[in-house]
Amino acid sequence: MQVEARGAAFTVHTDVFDGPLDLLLHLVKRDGISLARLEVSRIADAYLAYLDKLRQLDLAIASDWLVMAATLVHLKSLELLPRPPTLLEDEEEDPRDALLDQLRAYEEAKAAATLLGERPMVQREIFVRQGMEPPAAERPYVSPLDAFGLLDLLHELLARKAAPEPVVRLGDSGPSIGACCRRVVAALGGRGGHFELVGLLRTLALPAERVITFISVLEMSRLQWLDVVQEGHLAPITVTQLVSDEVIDIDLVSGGESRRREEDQLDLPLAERA
Amino acid sequence: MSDDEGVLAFPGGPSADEELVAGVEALLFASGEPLAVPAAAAALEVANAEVAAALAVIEARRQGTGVVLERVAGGWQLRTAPRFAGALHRLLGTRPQKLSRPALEVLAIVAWHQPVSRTRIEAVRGVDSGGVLKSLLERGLLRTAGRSSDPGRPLLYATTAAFLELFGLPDLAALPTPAERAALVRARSAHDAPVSDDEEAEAEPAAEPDEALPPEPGDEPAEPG
Amino acid sequence: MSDDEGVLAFPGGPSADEELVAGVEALLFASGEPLAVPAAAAALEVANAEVAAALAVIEARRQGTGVVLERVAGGWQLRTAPRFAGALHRLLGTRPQKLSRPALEVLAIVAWHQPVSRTRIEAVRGVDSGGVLKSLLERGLLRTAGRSSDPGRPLLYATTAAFLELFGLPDLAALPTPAERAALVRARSAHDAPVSDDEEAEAEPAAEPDEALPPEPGDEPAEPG
Repeated sequence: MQVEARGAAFTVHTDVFDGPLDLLLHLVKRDGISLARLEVSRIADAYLAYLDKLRQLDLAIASDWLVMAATLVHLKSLELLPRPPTLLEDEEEDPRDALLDQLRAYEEAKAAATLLGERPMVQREIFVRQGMEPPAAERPYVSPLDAFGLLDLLHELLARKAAPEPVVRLGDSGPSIGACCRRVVAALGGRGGHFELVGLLRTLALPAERVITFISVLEMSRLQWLDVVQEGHLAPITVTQLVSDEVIDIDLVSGGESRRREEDQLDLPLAERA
Repeated sequence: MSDDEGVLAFPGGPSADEELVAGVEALLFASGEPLAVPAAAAALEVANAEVAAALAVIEARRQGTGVVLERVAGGWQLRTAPRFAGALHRLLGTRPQKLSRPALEVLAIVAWHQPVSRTRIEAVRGVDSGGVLKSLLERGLLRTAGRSSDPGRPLLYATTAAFLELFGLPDLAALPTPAERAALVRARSAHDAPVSDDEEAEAEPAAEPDEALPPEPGDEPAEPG
Repeated sequence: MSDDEGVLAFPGGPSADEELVAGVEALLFASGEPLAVPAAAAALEVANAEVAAALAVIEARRQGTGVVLERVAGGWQLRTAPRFAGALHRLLGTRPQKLSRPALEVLAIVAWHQPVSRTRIEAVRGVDSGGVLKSLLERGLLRTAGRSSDPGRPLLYATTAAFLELFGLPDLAALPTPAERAALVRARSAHDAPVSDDEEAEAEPAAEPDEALPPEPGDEPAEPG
């Protein structure tokens, strides 16, 4: 969390904050704002200033953050407005308490997460053995999935089945690489956009489309336009767009399809990479 | 390698090697495959000869214990002593076995569509499911549940109490619904109120029907057939 | 080592215990996952108490070596000592597996409040946690644990044995209590602002066991006695 040290370099660090509460906690600590005395005005100002910076940088601000902003502004207005003392002291609960409770609960959860994360972890500090292969026998069953996982599996099966029946048209040259690339780029929706590969492929009816789309992804990742990550065996495969749409030149992949490009231009992105 | 501790106490003494012995032991233990001396030396950042010396120490110490060090093709490997084969067999033979993916698929279909015919199961899976069905029936995770009125009056299948137990479910109603799954999957960061108002945020996971999946939690758990 | 003959010659003598120690060691080694005392006792055809005694011997001998015996997830498991993590990653060509901070937060909330609904988790975190929850379910670190009686009967979540194993916890009771946790947090942020925002992210996991441990010749077959 070096945001304060970086001044304007918020771009780099925005995702450091997991949510509005995380940011609030950070601001409270950074500015030495007393939570106990509930200096809501200061908290609200710091929070709004931060959102402003995000806005200047054209970053999309999720609604969670705006809701928190509204809450803070509301609390601040309560603080600034003179109120009949009786109302506040006696019957009504101080609306700031809710925020305070929330912040404390979150702080505690964060601390608990820290404690957990500091424990030596298997595959990080600790290694254990793979068990020996047991004899094949009538061993009791255990499920690698819980009920939810089972439902996921069903969903997967039904989705697979739900893919429209392939229609084969004679004389159709089949899906083109260019079209498939464009579809991939559209699905990504700009630099930083991402999707899950298998999920995308499942939406395609024709096996040929799936194959060519898959090849398109491979090709575009070779050109370093995309990043393809799979965290583990059989884990979801995440495809992320590394460059802006302008950099992506689909003709480069689809080659002669539109015949605007010369062969030697294929080397361009490779040279850039070097 | 960190000779530090040993060196402090007995410079150059035998305990200096102990840390290396411990390191080689850790490598032997965690690596499933035979450990080659150069690989171990590289990992521990010591010379081959030092690893070889540590291996000799471990080999001597482990003789006669339950886990012995053996030279095999490609390196060194810890192995259980043959005389414990019987005990190992008993231990591992009672160890639970993971359900295979085909078995899980069939269970998933039956759980949410029961009672259901083999034809329907196979229509969803796209492959013959007779063998899987048979073994799930034998193992008591599925049971027959009457016959359909369809032509041919095919047998219908349903889940059993053993199925519920396996998945830690008190009853069929505890199965998550497709709507709940959809709510969980929809991982957008915006839609739930960030304010901690339990009641209001508990908005019943949007009742958007996910596929045409009528969950039929009506059935009672029932005995293994 | 010639304990083998020893066992034959003096049944019930001290070397008989060594043979049991060797047997338990073989089971621990072959098992991989945490070994429960009753399962080991059944496999070795001895009483639970005998296995427990052998485990105590192994635990003591293995202290400070490269492979230590620990109580994990209701059983006993051999695990490499954290100080060899670097060498092991080099050998196996792996990189340290980490959990993201959101994942740790969700795990922590579930661990201390289980069984708990998604709404409660999100109320504490202030952000949608569906995606994190789903990936933790997929990794087998969390499981569904029935339904709440609240309106809408939301699903509840709890931690799994894999969670305990991942963090080397003997059981859930080993998690620090809220009071202990608060004390730890206070101690850590003594010189911090009132609301403590700990810079945990980069803090190298305090995995170092006390260096003071003299490396012991842990697993010598050992003299009788």
